[in-house]
Amino acid sequence: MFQPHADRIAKPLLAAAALVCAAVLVLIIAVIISGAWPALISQDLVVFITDASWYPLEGQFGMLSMLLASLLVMMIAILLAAPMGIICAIFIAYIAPVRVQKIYRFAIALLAGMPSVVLGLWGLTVLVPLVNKWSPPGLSLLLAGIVLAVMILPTVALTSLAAFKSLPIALQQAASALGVRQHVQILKVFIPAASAAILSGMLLAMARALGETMVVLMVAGNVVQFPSGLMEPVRTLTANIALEMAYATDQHRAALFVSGLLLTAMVLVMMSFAARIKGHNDYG
Amino acid sequence: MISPDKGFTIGQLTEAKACCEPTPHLSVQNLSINYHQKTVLDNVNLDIYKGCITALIGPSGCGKTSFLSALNRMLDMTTGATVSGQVTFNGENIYKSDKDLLQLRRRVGMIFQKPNPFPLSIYRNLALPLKEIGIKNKQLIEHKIETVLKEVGLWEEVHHQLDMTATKLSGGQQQRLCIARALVLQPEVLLMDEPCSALDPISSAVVEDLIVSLRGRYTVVIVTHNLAQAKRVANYAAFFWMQERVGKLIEFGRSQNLFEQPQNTLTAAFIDGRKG
Amino acid sequence: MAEHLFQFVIWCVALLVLMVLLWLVYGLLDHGLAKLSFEFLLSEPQNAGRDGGIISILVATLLILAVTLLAALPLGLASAVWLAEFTATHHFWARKVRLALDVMAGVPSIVFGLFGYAFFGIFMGMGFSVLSGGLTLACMILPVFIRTCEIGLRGVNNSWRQGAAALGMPKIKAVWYILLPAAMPAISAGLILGIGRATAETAALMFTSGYVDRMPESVMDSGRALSVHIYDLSMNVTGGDAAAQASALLLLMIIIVLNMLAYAVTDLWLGRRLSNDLA
Amino acid sequence: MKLTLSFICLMCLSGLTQADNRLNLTGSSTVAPVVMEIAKRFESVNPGVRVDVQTGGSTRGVVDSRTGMADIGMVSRALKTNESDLTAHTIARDGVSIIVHGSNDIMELSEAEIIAIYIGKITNWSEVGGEDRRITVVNKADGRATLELFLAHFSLKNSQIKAQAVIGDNQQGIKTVSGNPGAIGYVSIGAAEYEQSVGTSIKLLPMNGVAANMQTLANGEFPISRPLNLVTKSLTPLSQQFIEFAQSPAVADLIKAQYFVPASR
Repeated sequence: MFQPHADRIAKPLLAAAALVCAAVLVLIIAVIISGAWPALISQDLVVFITDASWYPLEGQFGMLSMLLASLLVMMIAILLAAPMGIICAIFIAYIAPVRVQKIYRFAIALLAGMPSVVLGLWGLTVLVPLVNKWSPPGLSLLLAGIVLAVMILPTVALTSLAAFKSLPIALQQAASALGVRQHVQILKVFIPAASAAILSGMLLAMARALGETMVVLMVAGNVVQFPSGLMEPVRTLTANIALEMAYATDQHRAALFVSGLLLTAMVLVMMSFAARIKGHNDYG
Repeated sequence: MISPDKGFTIGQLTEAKACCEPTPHLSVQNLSINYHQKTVLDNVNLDIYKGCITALIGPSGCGKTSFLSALNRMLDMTTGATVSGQVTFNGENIYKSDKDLLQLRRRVGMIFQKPNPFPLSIYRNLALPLKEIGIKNKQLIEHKIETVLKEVGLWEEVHHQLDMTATKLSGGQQQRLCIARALVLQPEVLLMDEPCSALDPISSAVVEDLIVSLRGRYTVVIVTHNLAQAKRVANYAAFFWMQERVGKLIEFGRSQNLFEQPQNTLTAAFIDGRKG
Repeated sequence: MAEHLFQFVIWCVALLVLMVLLWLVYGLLDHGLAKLSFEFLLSEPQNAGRDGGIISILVATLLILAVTLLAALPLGLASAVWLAEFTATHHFWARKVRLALDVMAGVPSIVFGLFGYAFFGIFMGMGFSVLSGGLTLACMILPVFIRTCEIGLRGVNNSWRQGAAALGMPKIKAVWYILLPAAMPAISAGLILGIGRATAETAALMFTSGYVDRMPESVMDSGRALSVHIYDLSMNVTGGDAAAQASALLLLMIIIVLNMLAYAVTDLWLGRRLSNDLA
Repeated sequence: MKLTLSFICLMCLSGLTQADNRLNLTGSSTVAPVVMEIAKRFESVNPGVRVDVQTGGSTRGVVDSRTGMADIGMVSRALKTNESDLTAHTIARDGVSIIVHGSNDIMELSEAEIIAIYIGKITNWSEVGGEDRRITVVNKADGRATLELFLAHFSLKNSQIKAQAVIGDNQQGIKTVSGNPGAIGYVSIGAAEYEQSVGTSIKLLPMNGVAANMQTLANGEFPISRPLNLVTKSLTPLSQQFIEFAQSPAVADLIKAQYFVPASR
């Protein structure tokens, strides 16, 4: 088909940029696999699932509990962050007075830039002692989820805000013209209209929560176990890597790379799954 | 105002002397349009005459707008739409594979139902297309902008605030700006998709007068639901209708004839308001 | 009634989030403000960072960020434009790219660190350097930046696309002059998230830009980022807490300045062409 | 984009001009801060020399010194049997002490009690004479040198330990214990002693009657300690010079300032 000259030059360049970005993932996976290789060839792969627990130096490589912990922490975080993040976006987009809007958006940006070390330290030195008073040890699944929620909230809020802002002005005019009250407009018109973009933002936030290391490392307690309650300490796959990578050798190190691989695979499955739920298949 | 019955001289299109001596400018042969296998418009044959205003009328969903956007291949932007047949413009089929779409669309401009000025200043709205065709001279640009703004009757209203954002204009002003934006490229044909339907009656009348004033200087194809308007402005009219869920061209002719002595019973029924 | 309840809930949540932020900031002010001074800002770190200041670390951080933005901004915008404007949603490669990006968003930062170390550091021969750290961070912030920009572009009023096409403008020109400016809120959101993530990142930088707290002389020198400094001081250096909190406070200030800068620059670049009621 | 590329190329080229009198050290995050300070002093007495210190863990130190990525590796433990291709040069010692929360009225725990607590036989402080409070056992992550030291001293296996919290770095351990009145953990003596002196709510317990402090560690009385090593595969004159400098009394003050005990020569 015909394409204008400028586009004929631009299109392959743009496509190349996109493919370069995607190629980074391939490289990352290659790096992880090459790190995991010693474990992948010497171990029966099922041991990573079937072993009861994780004592790599004693030949036990069970990761199932950590996998579950990663998922649970992420679920708690997104369950808290999604509604609050969307509400923050609604606040900025429709509710707050103009001056407050700017300041509030700024506050969210500030939260987005809060180093995870600082968040983790806040959790460890402020929140954990608080929780510890009524449910020792305080380091727990729930707390990790809560601190993570604070961390990913800006992602949800800013992507949702962007989605609201890019809705056609006509939509707002139309809704107002119908004399619909504001909260009905927002709940029944704007949120549905922006839902695809909000969902994408939530997926990004979930991915971020799953990949976060420092916060969980400090507040989740890092005990390898199947949690029996929200107040139990757990270890996630990311914390596992961060805790042990520095000192691990040989098979231990390779097993840690396997947990990285598992994590990446999990995100992949999650994203494909989410695409199905979203209905219009974004990446098939 | 010039009455459609009187002959009149042509401005830019010097070859055609008057509207009453029709020369085909766009020639449509066996044009069919499908969306995802489903035919929406079937086998249309029609000539659009140079310097004249041709109105496309008919009920909603009978393929008028699709037909209109097939004439400058804007339909290409709609996913799933396929076109068969030919549209000849200046002796060349616009559907041949190596057709330069940019050139085509610069020659065949389009005005949309909802005014769509870019969210830029009035000046930049008009300067941007000019810069695209390689006009860099600031004075020339300013001259051309002044000319088209006068042509659409906006100059008096906006000349002191050209750097104002165009989206702050009223609906009618926005639509006239869009027409000016199309005219600034000096096209031969203007396609208009219900240009007045999103406007209030007063703005609508102003835009209608503007359209009438274009007659003779540009070839205009206008989709309208307003039969009175079609009658007022058009030299020629084409009536589309749905038959077995497929859009068809039922009747085409001088608008006076079509409105006063329709040949087809469907046309007659539609014009009388008995159908549609 | 429902209207009031709705407003009430929203104000409450908004205040709650603000309070959490203030709580965090208060903690930093409480512990770090005493240490923060011009002298702290302008002198080199001593005694593993407990004493002295952080000037060299500040410079390294800004250099890393500059590399990150220089790489991520053009690459990210180009990819977003390709995804949003030049491919159909169901385009095979576009789908793969999108999937890859979303998966990349979930890759733990420590894995990015290992990747950067192996690829930029060893394979590309950049060693421990500001460059290698900046590029690693660029890879890391690309997913969220691209996807946010793509969402923004897709949200842009389709009638402008049509208007531009009807004037015979090439797509890329329409993107440049009209669609990108119109997508500005999303792009700035992506930028803010990206800057936030980049300045806050620790694990990925430990392995790439490194630990050396000397003043970097070029982007090929190793340089310690502020976040790495904070991590080291608070987790590894006994008695480093005060300096860590002061550094964290400073990091927040840098983020404030960077955000204002981002607003200002985008305003200069795009905002002039953009109507006020859109921004 | 072109701009970025050319910028990158330019920077790559400028990086190729590296001097010969440059030392690269990588490895243990425990050793890195102290070596960094030593390196700065080394640079100041040997103008023109540059010493770059990178962290990333003891394993990195071993791997990088093997592959030549680093001239010298930093390892916060004794070398293992399968690492005999490397030579260790001890520059300092670090002790590991049991710590509890500052409000805990326990003054001493026997080795048997410590073992019972760590394997989950004792779960309440009242069982060892303290107040009625659940014990929070803080353990270190697998592979960490302090964990290995601890396990070896008490002849335990990591899988026997029933922990309520697992931590990585020293400071995380101290912060975890100081925030939890029922906690017990083990951390580097120097760090713990310092934190106690600035009012952090922790308490160091004596081991076998030997008080846990820098003095008992320095004179060799304290039972649990580990060496902080610089490891090399082969010695260049410059790295030899650096190692000798790091072991000399000229840097003893730097080592003490990081709360470690200089290696006696």
